[in-house]
Amino acid sequence: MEILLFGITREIVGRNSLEVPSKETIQTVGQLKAWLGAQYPALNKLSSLAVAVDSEYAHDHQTLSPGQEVALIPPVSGG
Amino acid sequence: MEILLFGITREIVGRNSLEVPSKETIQTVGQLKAWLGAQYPALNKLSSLAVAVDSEYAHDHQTLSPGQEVALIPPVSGG
Amino acid sequence: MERMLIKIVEDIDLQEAYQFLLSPKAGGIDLFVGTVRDHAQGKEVVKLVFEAYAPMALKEMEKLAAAAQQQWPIEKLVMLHAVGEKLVGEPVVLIGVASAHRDAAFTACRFLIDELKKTVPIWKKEFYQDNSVWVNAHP
Amino acid sequence: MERMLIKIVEDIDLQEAYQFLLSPKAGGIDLFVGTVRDHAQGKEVVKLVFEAYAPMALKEMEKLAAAAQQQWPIEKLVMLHAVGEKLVGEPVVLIGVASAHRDAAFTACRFLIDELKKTVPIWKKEFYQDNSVWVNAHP
Repeated sequence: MEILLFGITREIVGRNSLEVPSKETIQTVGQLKAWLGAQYPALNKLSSLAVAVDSEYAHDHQTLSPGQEVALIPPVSGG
Repeated sequence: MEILLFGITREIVGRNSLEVPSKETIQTVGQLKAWLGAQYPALNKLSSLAVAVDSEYAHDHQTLSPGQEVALIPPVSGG
Repeated sequence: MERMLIKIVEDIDLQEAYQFLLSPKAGGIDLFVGTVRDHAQGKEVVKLVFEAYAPMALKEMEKLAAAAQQQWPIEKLVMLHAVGEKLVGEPVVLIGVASAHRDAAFTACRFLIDELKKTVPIWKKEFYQDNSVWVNAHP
Repeated sequence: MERMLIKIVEDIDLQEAYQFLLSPKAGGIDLFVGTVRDHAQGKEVVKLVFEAYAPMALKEMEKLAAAAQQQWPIEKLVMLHAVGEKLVGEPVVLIGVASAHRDAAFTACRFLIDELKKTVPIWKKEFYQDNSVWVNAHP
């Protein structure tokens, strides 16, 4: 599963996107956030961290399926 | 004394300005309004009628002096 | 640096107003443009004609601008009002406020257009298909 | 007739937005332009860099536009957000609402910029003389 990265999450990870190894058993948005927080502790220090699935904000209980576009959404600051 | 006329007051009187005959003893804004209402009864039908003296809204008790610029201000409708 | 642009004009120039409002200290610019609507009082409007008592109108607009500057932190302020014949869709008034924060820009802009309509000696005659009327003149 | 112009752009074009907003049924247009301020958090700002998750940002802006159109009678609506490097004084966001009456134009415009700042996935990095920071990223 590939995760698109923006803003400060891109800088924390050091890349525009991130591949979650297929051996990881990540089924929900919440599990993805927990796994990412363990891999990149700096993500836990953000004011908030949302996940978008197919360009919509996703809840923690939402199930992830193959083929979806998944992105990390750090605190927005447009305008 | 010359009175500048705008908007509907200009149309009621039929001119851009109006001369108050010097024989009239008009000393205040209130007296001027009363005299004008008698000469041009259509002025009494307006929603409101203000007088400006030297381009400032004037109160009815304000005294009129020679050399001032006096204007009739019917209900404004700018914007 | 001149902070206020207040004019009675033949034609409203949005670009002139915008250029005047740009300021390194401003984070938000609110611009209100009043335009001629094709209907009023349930009738089809053909055109409007605006007339101003210009020296007094400018004085009144300057008073409103000063009142706004006392109430809100304003970097730049524009008030333009057109006179003469205006067709449907054409701009007739422009209010612009630039401030460090958007709250002041919105609030002051709204204040200025609301107050302008109450006190500034400018008159609008609405022309419909069949007749015409001085707006607000009668109860 | 297209009623909404929603775009992520390199450069904000005020004139394009204004032309789009003009409508014979509109009596009031409120335009908000956010510009780069020379100071933030008490520091001198050199430039900003904006980054967007464009497909999602457009979707979120369209949701806000739809929400505004449900709440207020809107003739035309524009939402433009710039990406890339922006210097002090340059425009970065433009919201425009045209409505028959000014109350709806002001209120909807304010709603749209306030909500855009909360939900639309666009990020701003502020560059000061000595360092830089992603705005809002940390508590």
